[in-house]
Amino acid sequence: MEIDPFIFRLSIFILSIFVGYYVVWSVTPSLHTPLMSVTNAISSVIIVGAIIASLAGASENIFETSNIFGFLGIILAAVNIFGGFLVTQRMLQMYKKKKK
Amino acid sequence: MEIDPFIFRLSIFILSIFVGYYVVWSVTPSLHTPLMSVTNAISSVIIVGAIIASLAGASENIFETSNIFGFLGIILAAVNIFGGFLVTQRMLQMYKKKKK
Amino acid sequence: MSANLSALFYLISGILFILALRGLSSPETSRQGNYFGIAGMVIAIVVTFLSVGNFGTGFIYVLIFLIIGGSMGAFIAFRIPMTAMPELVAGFHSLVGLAAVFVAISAFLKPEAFGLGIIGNIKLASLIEMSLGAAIGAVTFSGSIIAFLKLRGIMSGAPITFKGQHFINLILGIIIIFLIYYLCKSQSSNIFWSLVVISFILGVLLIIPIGGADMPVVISMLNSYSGWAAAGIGFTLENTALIITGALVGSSGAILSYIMCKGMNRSFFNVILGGWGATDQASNLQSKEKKPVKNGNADDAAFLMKNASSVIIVPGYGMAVAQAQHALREMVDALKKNGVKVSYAIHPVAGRMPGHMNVLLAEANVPYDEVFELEEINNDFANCDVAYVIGANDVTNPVAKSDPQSPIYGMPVLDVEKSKSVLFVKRSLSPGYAGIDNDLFYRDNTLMLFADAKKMTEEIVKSL
Amino acid sequence: MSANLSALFYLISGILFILALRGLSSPETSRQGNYFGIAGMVIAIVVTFLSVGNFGTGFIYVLIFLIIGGSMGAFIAFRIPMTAMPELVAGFHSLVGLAAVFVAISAFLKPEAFGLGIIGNIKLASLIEMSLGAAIGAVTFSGSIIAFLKLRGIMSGAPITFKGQHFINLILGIIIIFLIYYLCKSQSSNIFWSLVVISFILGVLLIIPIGGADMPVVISMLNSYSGWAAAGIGFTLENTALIITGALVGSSGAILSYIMCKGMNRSFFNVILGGWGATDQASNLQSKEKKPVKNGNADDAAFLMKNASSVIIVPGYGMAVAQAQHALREMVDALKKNGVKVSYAIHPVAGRMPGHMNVLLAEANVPYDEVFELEEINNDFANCDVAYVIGANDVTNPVAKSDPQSPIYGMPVLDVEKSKSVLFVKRSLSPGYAGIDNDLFYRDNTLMLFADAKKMTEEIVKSL
Ligand SMILES: NC(=O)c1ccc[n+]([C@@H]2O[C@H](COP(=O)([O-])OP(=O)(O)OC[C@H]3O[C@@H](n4cnc5c(N)ncnc54)[C@H](OP(=O)(O)O)[C@@H]3O)[C@@H](O)[C@H]2O)c1
Ligand SMILES: NC(=O)c1ccc[n+]([C@@H]2O[C@H](COP(=O)([O-])OP(=O)(O)OC[C@H]3O[C@@H](n4cnc5c(N)ncnc54)[C@H](OP(=O)(O)O)[C@@H]3O)[C@@H](O)[C@H]2O)c1
Repeated sequence: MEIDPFIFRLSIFILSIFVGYYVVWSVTPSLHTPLMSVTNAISSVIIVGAIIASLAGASENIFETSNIFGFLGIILAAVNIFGGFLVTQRMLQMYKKKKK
Repeated sequence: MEIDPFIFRLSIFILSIFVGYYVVWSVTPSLHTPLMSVTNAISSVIIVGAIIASLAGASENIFETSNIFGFLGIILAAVNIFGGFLVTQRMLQMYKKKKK
Repeated sequence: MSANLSALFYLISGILFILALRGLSSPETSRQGNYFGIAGMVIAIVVTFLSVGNFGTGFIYVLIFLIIGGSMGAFIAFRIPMTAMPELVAGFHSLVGLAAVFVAISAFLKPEAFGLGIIGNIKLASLIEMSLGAAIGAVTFSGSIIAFLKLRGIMSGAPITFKGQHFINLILGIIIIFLIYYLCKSQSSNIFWSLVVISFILGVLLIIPIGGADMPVVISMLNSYSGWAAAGIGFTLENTALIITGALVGSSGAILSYIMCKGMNRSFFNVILGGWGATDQASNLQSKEKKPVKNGNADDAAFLMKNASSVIIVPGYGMAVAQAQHALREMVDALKKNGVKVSYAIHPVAGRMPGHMNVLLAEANVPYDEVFELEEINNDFANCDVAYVIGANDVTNPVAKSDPQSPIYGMPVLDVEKSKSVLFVKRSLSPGYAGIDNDLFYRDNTLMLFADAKKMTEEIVKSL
Repeated sequence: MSANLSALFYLISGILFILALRGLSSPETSRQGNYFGIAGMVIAIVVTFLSVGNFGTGFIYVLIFLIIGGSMGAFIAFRIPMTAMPELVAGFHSLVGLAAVFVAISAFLKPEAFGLGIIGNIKLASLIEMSLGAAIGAVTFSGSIIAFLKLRGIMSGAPITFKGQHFINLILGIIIIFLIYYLCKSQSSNIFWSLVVISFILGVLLIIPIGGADMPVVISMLNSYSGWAAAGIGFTLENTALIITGALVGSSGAILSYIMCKGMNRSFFNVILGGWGATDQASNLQSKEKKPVKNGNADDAAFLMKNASSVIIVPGYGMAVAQAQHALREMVDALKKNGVKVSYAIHPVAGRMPGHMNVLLAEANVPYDEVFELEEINNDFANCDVAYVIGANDVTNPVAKSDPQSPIYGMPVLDVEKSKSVLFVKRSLSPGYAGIDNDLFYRDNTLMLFADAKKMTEEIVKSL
């Protein structure tokens, strides 16, 4: 009766596509630029993989090729994470309502 | 590293709530009555449980208490499934566009 | 059938259900949506047969019962008049609820068939899920039965209230939680049965204080419950299709109740705690009953509308009661032949269930592109010659805009009073569902047509 | 940290990302949404640390690199001018793509760290997922780099086309599929590296034939790709947060490209196959260049607007180029002081990326409730005295409504010509992005103000 976790992940993936479809269509057009920058930031959650890669193996040889690729991945993803969220924040801060 | 399937089911459940939220809000108000009848019909997918219950055990003693509850469940769910989908179909058939 | 393959098919079936609801976003795609739903259900059933893989005598019985239930359902579906949809939905809900209870009972009695452990040693998580499923299912069942009886008129629609009612419900709720707790500890079947029985009782007590006209909100709420019950059972049976469906149905019911409450400008708790509308209507009535109204007949109405350039029809609950939709359609056809522009304005809570008026008009072959929602058409009343209000009342009441004291204050209403003249078809001056008098009856540009909605409309057709 | 607990936290982080996008449904909730996104990211990172549980030297290095990258990101975020957003997004995409490639490479080099098997014997499913992730990531990387260079003006924006281009791309695509197939059979690292290299080349070749102004569609498409790459890696790493995010980002990019193509009335393939707009514009220009236009100066414009009762501002790409948004805001303030009603009309594809104009106006402190979308405001032009078109061109071109031969036929446009008079601020009669002449320049109720958008607006402010 054991179900392969892949099936579950597939379900999660498909349902997320539905959610993504609806959630993006409900974004107001005036915020489409922040939408682009924030999706950029969140897609850098790939940093998770980079962290695992860079911490793999014993502590002595942390500069094996695979770890180095991990470290590079971390730098790239970190640029994106900080850059993406901060620039989004900067933009959103500018959207103001009329003072009454 | 094995993850309990419950976590996956929980993920599926939560994502489905998001999907449900969006999908129902996008239903046009003029179809709210068919919405009620069709959700009724699909919630009868609980018949799956009733079928398992009624087929449980060896073939000789299929009228144990638990099987009987299964059979009753099948009847109830079947009324709903056929009734729900057919009445929805009947209603939807009536929604017509102006003939040009 | 391997567990993986069937899990995949259950996923597909869940997705087909999503697509079924998605289809309802427009009438054009709705029929296709319904076929998706049917396909999803067929897949779920067939896959279950294949994965149980027991094609002995039991299988024959299953088929027989399926056909019995199915024919009953089909019979009801073909016979039911469109005006009885609220009852029908309530009745169907009760069946889903009871089916959930039955499945939970079987799972408790024969856990090994579901892979949940053995009797007396059921997995904790499964036990919690199945007892929640059973309790919610039982509440849904008995509550829906009461709703059905009230809507069908078998039981009086009046709220049944007594002192300490809410307190008793609270106590029962707490007892249910305790029973679930002890059930998990002891796995005793006595506790399980008590849980089911008390949940049945709670369902009854929860619904009796709610007035008949509030039933649509209750039905939706119960619909939502039945969804969560299904999801609970879905966790027990480890079935993706059930989990997805449960979440869909749960949200759908919750959102529809929200839309209704919003449309009536009442809070959900106000509805659920019941006994509404029975309080201050008397005083309201007395003070105004004496004012003069302009009284008209079918010929007056026909004359007015024939000479109008545009007419907006505002149907309400009375149209459903009188089954006047077909006559109305004839009237509109006659007007259109005279070159009058006619459209329909539907308030979100006109009638007694969401979309009620739309279904009835669709039944009478009114094309859905002549039927408009409140926001779409409300500005057009100002440029319209005649508003023909047929069996509607509350949804036109301007007190919702002007009097902060009124219970319906803040509810969006149709601005019929802005049109040049207003025709009200109803049998008397008595108020509608909300029990408050309607100022419009006494205005100068209003003509009251006291009669049954269907008769009056038919007479107008004759005079046209 | 147990696998279950971390799976739960990754789920929470995925849900926070959903809420982050959901927040963008209105400006009020958007800031909160961004905090949800940040929270989701923090959770994902912390949970990863805890579940790897290796707090040795490596951990220090990770922190250091995180801080290095983070400060670079923060520096860019604070420094970048709002007008450079398109390039910024392209640049950031390239980084995500490259990061995905790096993760895939590490996973290939040390599969045991990710629980995917051992070198030379990686699980088949993981191998497929990681090679797809690497290939898509590589295409995203090199494609985004080209997009960045074109937008930044480092590389010419002109489409680079040569014969057989699409054929070569097709061949490369087929080679990639073959390499993945052989990789799965042989697990050879040479094949893996070839896969990565060829994907880099494909990315470059795919984007060079596309004109600079089409880059926004390309960026969105690459955004979508980077989402799918992330989801692929998510399957490899068995990480829910990555799978959810990948699907969100994938849909977001796809929908934005769709919206842009729709707003330009072009098919997606038309954009991707490239080389557009360079064909028939010459003939168009010749035939009309001779017609007379009315030429005005800042004083004329100030006079017209001061005496108007309502003015609608239509900003376009030229406003962004000239950085005229602050001057514009001053002009509007001055007009408002004179009692003129002013609103802004934004076409869905005004400027060079979705929402471009909105961000610039927000930067200049224009309240977002004075800014309207096409459908909301298009009917108001008929009742408006002056339309002030600043650096916009294509989005006002009535040829989209009248001439089925025109490449932009069918694209929705702002009906500026319906207002009493139209002011066009641009430097010349040259066409806009679509390369077609605009009939409006030659109409009687149009006054051309030939100047840089910022200078002209500042002069108008002075005359007011
Ligand atoms: N749609 C929903 O989902 C929903 C749910 C819950 C509650 N509600 C409530 O229901 C109400 C709906 O408003 P409404 O304007 O449609 O209805 P209403 O305000 O309840 O008024 C219906 C009117 O129809 C008249 N009527 C009844 N039978 C008739 C007949 N045979 N011929 C002619 N007239 C007849 C009645 O007056 P006479 O007795 O004088 O004929 C009554 O005033 C709202 O208050 C709403 O809040 C709606
Ligand atoms: N927003 C998006 O997402 C997106 C994406 C892809 C493509 N597009 C395309 O971009 C176009 C956008 O339309 P649009 O009306 O905003 O722009 P446009 O049609 O490209 O016209 C911009 C005009 O601004 C003028 N201009 C340039 N620099 C200026 C300056 N410094 N001062 C004053 N005027 C200046 C130019 O005329 P002069 O040279 O005479 O000054 C030009 O005619 C559409 O065709 C759309 O399809 C948009």
